[in-house]
Amino acid sequence: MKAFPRSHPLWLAYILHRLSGIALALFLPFHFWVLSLALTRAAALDGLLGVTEMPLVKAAEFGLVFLLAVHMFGGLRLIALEWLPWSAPQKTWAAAAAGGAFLVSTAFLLRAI
Amino acid sequence: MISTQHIDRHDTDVLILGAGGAGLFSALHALQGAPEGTKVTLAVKGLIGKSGCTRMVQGGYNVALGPGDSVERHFMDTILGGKWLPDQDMAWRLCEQAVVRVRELENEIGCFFDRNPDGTLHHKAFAGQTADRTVHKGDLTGIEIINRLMEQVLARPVEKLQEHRAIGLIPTADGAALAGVLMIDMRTGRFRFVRAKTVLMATGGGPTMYKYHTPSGDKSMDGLAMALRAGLPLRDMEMVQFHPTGLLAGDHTRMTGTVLEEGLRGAGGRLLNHSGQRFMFDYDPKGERATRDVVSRGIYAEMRKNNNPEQEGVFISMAHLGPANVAQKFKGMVKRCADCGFDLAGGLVEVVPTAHYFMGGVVVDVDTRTAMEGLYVAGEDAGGAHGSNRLGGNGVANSTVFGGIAGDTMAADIRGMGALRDPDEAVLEAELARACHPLSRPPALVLPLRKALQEAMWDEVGVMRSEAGLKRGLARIAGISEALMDVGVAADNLAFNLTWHDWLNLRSLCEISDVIARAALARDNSRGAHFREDFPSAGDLAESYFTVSRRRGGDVDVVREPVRFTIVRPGETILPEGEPDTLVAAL
Amino acid sequence: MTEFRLYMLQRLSALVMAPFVLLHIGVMIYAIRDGISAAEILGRTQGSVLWFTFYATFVVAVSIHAALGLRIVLSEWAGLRGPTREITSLAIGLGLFALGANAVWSVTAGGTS
Amino acid sequence: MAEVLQQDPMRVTVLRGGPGAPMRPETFEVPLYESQTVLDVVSWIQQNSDPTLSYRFACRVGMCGSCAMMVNGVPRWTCRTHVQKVLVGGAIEVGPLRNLPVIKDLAVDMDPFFDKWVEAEGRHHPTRTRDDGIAPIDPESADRQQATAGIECINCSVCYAACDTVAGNPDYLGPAALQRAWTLYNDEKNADRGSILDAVSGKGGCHFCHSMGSCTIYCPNELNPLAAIAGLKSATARRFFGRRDR
Ligand SMILES: Cc1cc2nc3c(=O)[nH]c(=O)nc-3n(C[C@H](O)[C@H](O)[C@H](O)COP(=O)(O)OP(=O)(O)OC[C@H]3O[C@@H](n4cnc5c(N)ncnc54)[C@H](O)[C@@H]3O)c2cc1C
Ligand code: SF4
Ligand code: F3S
Ligand code: FES
Repeated sequence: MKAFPRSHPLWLAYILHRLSGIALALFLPFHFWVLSLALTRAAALDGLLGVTEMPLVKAAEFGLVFLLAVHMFGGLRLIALEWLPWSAPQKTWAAAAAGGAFLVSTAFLLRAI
Repeated sequence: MISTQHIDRHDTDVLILGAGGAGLFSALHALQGAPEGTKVTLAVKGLIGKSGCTRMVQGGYNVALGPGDSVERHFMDTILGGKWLPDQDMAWRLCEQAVVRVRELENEIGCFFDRNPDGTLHHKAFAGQTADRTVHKGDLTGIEIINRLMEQVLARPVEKLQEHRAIGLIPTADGAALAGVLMIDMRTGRFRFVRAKTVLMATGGGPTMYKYHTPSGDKSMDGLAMALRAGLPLRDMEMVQFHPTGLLAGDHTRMTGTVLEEGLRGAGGRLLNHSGQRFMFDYDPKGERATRDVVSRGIYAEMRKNNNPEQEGVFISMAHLGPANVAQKFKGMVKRCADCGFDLAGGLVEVVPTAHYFMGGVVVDVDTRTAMEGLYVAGEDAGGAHGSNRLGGNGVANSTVFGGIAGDTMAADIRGMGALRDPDEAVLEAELARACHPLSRPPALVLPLRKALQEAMWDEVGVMRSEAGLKRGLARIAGISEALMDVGVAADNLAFNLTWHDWLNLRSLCEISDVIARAALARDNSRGAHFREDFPSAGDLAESYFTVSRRRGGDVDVVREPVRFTIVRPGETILPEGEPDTLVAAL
Repeated sequence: MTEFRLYMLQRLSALVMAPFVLLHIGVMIYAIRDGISAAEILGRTQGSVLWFTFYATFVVAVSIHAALGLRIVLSEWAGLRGPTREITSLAIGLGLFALGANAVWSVTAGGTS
Repeated sequence: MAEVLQQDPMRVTVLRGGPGAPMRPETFEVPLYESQTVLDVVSWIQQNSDPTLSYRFACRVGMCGSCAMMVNGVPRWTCRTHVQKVLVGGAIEVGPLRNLPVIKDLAVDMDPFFDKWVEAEGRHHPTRTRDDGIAPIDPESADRQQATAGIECINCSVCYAACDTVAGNPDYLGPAALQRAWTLYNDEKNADRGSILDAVSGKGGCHFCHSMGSCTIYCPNELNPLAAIAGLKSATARRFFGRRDR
């Protein structure tokens, strides 16, 4: 049987928001752990931070900021949609959120390189 | 073999059959009026709120609340529209109570009917009315009424027996009163007998035995067939209203027969025959804006002239009014046609008269009581309020007004009733056997016989009738009924078995078709929806009679009974002196 | 707590985080320009009450927000219901808070001022 | 009479079964006609090919909302879906409506949908009686416009079938019931609007909606439950911040 087709902008915005939220929640403990190394084992932290120079890790970092940005803009869009008087051009909101996220993350990437 | 041992037995106090306007209103009123603790059960062939025709009401609801209008005027229009055949006390009750019912719908049930810019109710005029009288919610009035009623009923302690089809009224052994109703739980295919102190039958008639018909698929005259078998008198059974413009899209689609709304003609829509000519002015000076029966006969006559099986119907054309304008004004209708592949706004849509409403029904008093104690009938199942013709807008008024009255009456009567009554087990067994009949026959298709009945009724007992045709019709119906008894249905899985129900539908339709043809034979004049080519005149109005059909033994006999002019006599009016004939500006 | 209050808490904690996230990304972009080192991070943050409050508020908000977010995801996608769901999401919240608090403490405690 | 359109019949795969009989696809060949709806196709199978096929319909014209099914995976009113619109390579797939228990084959039990309608306080709470006149109401007022926006819902459950939140959360009231609550909240004839907000703030309330918008995309009536639900969320939030109920 054919699957239920969901590929419309609002649904994609929803799934993007959810996946980015989950990914952030998974990443956050790791992030906290890294920072907690700061006081006790500064060298270890330096080692880890050094790794950030590697392209793969760079890409991962980029991904994380992208996720954070996507999730935040998506979230703000949702809250606006829910609490501010409803306006019809929903899809514009979704697009703007993704666009903004992309902007921030590219900025990050460009500066980092 | 299924025997009465296999019947689930169930008890209630008030049992309601059908969940249209009549059924739902009676449930609410019964709960309001009955003693504390009274159990109310709603048994319906489809889903509550989703089945029946009340939901399909487009035009609206007649109520004398408009500017200058009065109950007297509504009453006079109803009597004149019914060509002096209505039961005048019922018609009066209808018009008078419609006022209360609409206020109840708005204020207690929560309907919102369209408003004028100043906030007051908007009224429009349906054909045949002398005042702006029809309240409506756009052209989806029935949806608003039934949705709101359904919510109220669902939120109350009503026992729901959905997809339960009533198949037999079971009297007590002495035949004096109704004991209960036999039904099929369609979801499981099991039988259930429900005893009740009072039973309202509100299964909504439904002339679906015609080739073209508008009512919902769940309506198949089950109620009237049950009443007939129970020996109750049925009146005005020859009166079948045709709507002039049903969609014609081929006999392979269920869209065929569905209504293209009246407003299209009102707004200036034209009817064109096979050669592209307007023809309605040949039949009536009002042209396309003449009343339903006149337009239906005009179209029928053109179809007969053309007599081309490749192109049966006539066409409705709206394009001259500007396709964009039409698309905007009749948004719902244009979209519906477009979804089905027709361009209503800019092109031609083929139409044909379509059986719409059944004026005939069980003889009842003004409080919905019948000749059988414990049985009440309201809505399209009850006869009398409309006589030979129902005005647009009086149908839903009738079902909601008398549904409410039935609820009140049952609630009052139940106080005087003792224990539940025991059924006549022999009748129970007979009804069971009737329903099980096809299960022991070799399976065959039901559809061809349904089509054959629909053809026969359309050809011989339809828009125009004659003695010879009606007799041919009776013979054809008898042949089909007989053939049906040899059609079997495989019994291996009776759960949600639509084919078994198709068989039962056809059985009910055959039984009532026969009565329609007999009653039509018995009326040797032409009134309202009933037109006899061999007796085209209306006959002496003062000598008006209505037909009463009843099964005695194996046969149906039809008698004529004089109309009692309890309120107004032909040639008279109850409008105050000096009142204008009509308040509606001529178009 | 009613579902509605949890919803409000989730949205409000998100709103609290929004400016933090922007600032955080900004700082990261600034910091990462010439590569990151532990000393650099610590130099900026250690002993600063401001940074402590900044990150502590973030940790509180994100623990609440992510725990409540995952609570819904767990019920919709993993079928968790009743006490199982409540305990799991509470654990997630507390765990995030613990790790986060540890990280904040590591990064901001000690040093001068 | 309408002609059979082409020599080759269409292939129609129907998902069949129910409680006690696992759902399985079964393929039928059905002649293709002009002006033919998916409901006609399903009816053709039952009337001509397999008399035991179960499905539900009533009005045939998009008014009763009882014929909805999954057509090629999409929830639709079958009586208003022209076959030509959904035929892919001469084939279509039909299944029972999603998110509701199957009774048999294509017929689902709609009770959960309506139970939630009731749970959302989806009914009028009177401020007047039948003895009073009709309330004068400005049809253009802002509140009335909001109420009018969702009033033509025919409770067909298409949106309910389209919503993944319903799929994941059995308590979720769903788009149609919530939209009804929003309509009533804006209806100035309706008493005690606060109770509506209470009813939609519970364990399956409007706050579980993720604004995924499939309800609005698939509603055949072009209604916008997404907007209605957002309205409820904002009304509850406003109440939280101490603004009065209207
Ligand atoms: C397309 C259309 C448009 C119309 N427009 C208008 C209009 O604009 N104005 C107007 O006044 N009237 C109109 N009418 C007529 C009006 O709809 C009917 O007169 C009225 O609704 C009948 O109400 P009812 O309650 O008697 O029956 P229905 O509403 O038809 O309800 C019948 C109920 O009985 C149930 N039932 C049937 N058989 C059984 C059984 N064996 N056991 C248990 N339950 C059973 C059905 O499932 C259904 O629930 C229209 C009719 C149609 C078809
Ligand atoms: S909102 Fe639309 S899809 Fe949902 S039940 Fe109502 S009419 Fe159907
Ligand atoms: S699809 Fe479902 S999640 Fe909300 S916006 Fe519609 S109800
Ligand atoms: S049959 Fe009524 S909506 Fe399709």
